Amino acid sequence: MTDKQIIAARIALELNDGDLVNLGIGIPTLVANYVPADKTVTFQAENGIIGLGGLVEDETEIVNAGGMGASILEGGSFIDSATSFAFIRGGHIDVTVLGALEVDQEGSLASWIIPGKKVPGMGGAMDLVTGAKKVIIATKHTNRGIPKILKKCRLPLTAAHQVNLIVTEMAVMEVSKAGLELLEVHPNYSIEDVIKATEAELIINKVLPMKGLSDEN
Amino acid sequence: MTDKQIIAARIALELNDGDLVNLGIGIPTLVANYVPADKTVTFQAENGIIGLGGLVEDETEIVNAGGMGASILEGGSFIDSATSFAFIRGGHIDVTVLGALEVDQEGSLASWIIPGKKVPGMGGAMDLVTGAKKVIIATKHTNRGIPKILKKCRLPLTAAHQVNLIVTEMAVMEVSKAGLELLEVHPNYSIEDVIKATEAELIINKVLPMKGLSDEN
Amino acid sequence: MRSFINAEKFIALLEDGMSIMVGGFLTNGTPEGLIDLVIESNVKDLTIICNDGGYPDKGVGRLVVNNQVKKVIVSHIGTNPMIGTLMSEQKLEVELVPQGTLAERIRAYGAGLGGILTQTGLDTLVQEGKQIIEVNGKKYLLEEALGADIALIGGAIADNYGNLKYNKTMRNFNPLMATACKVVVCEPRKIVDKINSENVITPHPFVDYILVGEYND
Amino acid sequence: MRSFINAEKFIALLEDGMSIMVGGFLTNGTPEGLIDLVIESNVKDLTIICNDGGYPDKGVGRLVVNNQVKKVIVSHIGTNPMIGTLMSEQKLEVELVPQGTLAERIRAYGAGLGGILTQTGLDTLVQEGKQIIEVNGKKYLLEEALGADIALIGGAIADNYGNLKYNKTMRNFNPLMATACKVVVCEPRKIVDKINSENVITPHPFVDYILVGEYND
Repeated sequence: MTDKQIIAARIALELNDGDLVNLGIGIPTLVANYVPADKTVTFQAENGIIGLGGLVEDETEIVNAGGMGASILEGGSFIDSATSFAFIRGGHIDVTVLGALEVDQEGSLASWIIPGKKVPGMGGAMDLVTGAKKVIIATKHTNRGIPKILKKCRLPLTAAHQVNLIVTEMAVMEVSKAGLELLEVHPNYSIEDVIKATEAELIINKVLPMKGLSDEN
Repeated sequence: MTDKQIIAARIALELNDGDLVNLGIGIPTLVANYVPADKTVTFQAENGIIGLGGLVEDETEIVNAGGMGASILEGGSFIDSATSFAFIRGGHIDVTVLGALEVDQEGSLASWIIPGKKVPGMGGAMDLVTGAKKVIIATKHTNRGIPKILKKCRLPLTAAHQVNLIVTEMAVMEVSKAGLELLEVHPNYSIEDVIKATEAELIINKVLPMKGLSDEN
Repeated sequence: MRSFINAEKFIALLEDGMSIMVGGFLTNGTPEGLIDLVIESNVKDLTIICNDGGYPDKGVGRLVVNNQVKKVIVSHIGTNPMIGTLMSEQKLEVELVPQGTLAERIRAYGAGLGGILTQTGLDTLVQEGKQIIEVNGKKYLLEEALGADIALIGGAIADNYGNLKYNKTMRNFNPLMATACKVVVCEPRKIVDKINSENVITPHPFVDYILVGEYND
Repeated sequence: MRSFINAEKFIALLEDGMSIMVGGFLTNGTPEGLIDLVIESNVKDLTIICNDGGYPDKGVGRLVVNNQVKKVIVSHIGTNPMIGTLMSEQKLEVELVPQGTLAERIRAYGAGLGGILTQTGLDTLVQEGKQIIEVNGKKYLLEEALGADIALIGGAIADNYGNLKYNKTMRNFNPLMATACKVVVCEPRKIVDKINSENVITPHPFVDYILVGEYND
């Protein structure tokens, strides 16, 4: 499994039968490939789909939130942007999975701007992080060795104190009131490796081997 | 013509081709009978109809805002209450016609409560008076001799300073910044009769005979 | 995700002291079968949120007559004299809300908003106890979002996925309430195989339970 | 009330310095024929309100490239590098708005609200210069209603009455913008005889003009 597949497969285990889920662009999109067959998960695309299906080349009438040709599943519906964000902001999305530039031990996320360098804009990310019931960050553990999991985000925030779980190719970490707890570590790495690659202080109690690695795809 | 017919026929002259109009219960409802054939006016019912048609006995699936069986015209649509009041509050209704308990020379209206006596509630009246582009009050000039057109409303208000025109069986009066101007008087009455039946101070410049009386129905 | 339930399971959802939103406008679109079951359950001290007070023998009015209601939040009570009587005897609390404000407050809750700014109700009794907020020199009332424990949805055509559309004017408050409650139960008028994805009004993730059995017509 | 117009009449509606809302999400549902005509008109100093900045050769991005735009109000500019460049050269003003907030601000204007209270953007750059309002102990940003001079609506199926529904994901911001502008112009994908009253998304009174001619497919 590639690093991206490891992250996506692990996050898929967090989805429950019946959940309504919004996946961000990039690694988060891959999570859809790992939903177990015995669970029915409905995907939402913030441009206005309940029941997003897979990508469809050359499709121009149905697109996903990345503007790519997509499909809608049986039982799905098309909605306007206000209704779409009513789902997102009204707490009707059970899980959102998003990428990060930085994420910190307080559960704050930075993902939409590098001042003076790159300003793509926040799109729907601020709404998703603020409104979804559970926010999971899917990210490489470091940016070429530079920690992305920090004590406190240095880039402008997407939202403060909203992240619940961080999943990287190295580890699974949960944000609680006490701080950031290291829950699982990938067998390729030691706990020490993770600590070294992480700027945030990690609470270490019982650490398990990372789940979901057997479900190759 | 009865008093009610006089009022309704006169108000119908205020409607323009293409207008979206909401009529309240009572005398206002009669206005629909007097729309000239050369004008297309669309009626809205706040329970969720654009393109309200006439009453239909024993109809239970389509009702008007008074709960009575009604119909929808070709090209009409059914909408939810939020969209219905987006029309009303967002300035998309050209004219609303409503009844009054009291109305005053400042354009304030009282129509929803007589404290200690009768509290039907405001329904959609506060929204209509506040949101419609033009607010016309259809009312008998007095309540059995007791003036309803006052210097200042004594009952709790439906809205302050929103009424544009008052039409009674005796007269047509316009609310302007200067005050309440007497525009037209029904031929059965003198200007003196109107002044006597009105508590409000009337501005009297050029007073015309009431229009619309020839269009019997 | 929706599941189909029977009368017994619905009654098991009910508790004393609950807040219940009930769809319908002067009972058009009110789920009378669910009202029957609330009466059968005989739960007490309910807070009922509905467009209006219904009639003594129809809609939410029946719950008032059956002495199950502590408080009503409605825009109009004129069709149910019992409510006025109980209110003046101080046996029933009545919160009267302008209809458009009621619709927006419910929608706001479902959309995750804390409240909305409206001019409806300014300088009237409705203003009492509320924050007045100035935006660009104009004054607005801050009206708070309104949610409830359970929504009873009527007037709907459901499909096998739990999507809803609504029959004619029965739409009214139903789709708004379906977004604003912890538990959403629909008594459909009929169940079809599939609603076209472009015509769904309430997408299935908003709906928890669909009542099946003798109550559908 | 809607009327059918041609390219020439549309161009006559345009003026330098106008604010223009343009529907579509990454150009899916954007009326490219109307954009062509805005380019043809060569009006300048426009304020463009759209979900995103489109692409250099598609959607509102073309207006930026053609140097007609003074300011954009969008949630995302990542797909149009030209916007970032002009922004850093201070030749283009860019207001980045969270997507859900953008949708609600536009809807609020159309519904006559002064603004809405949201937690999206709290403790981020989005908060700067905005009122923070406390409701029941929780903090919210006050986001003001957003309207414009003219709305360009795409992705629609129109009927002969001027009612609109939308094709698949092309709905997105289109129905919201159709409520929030002084003048609303639609470039439909096709025109049908009549849309079923229960399936209309934008009732005809919201629509002023429908473009006919070579631009429909």
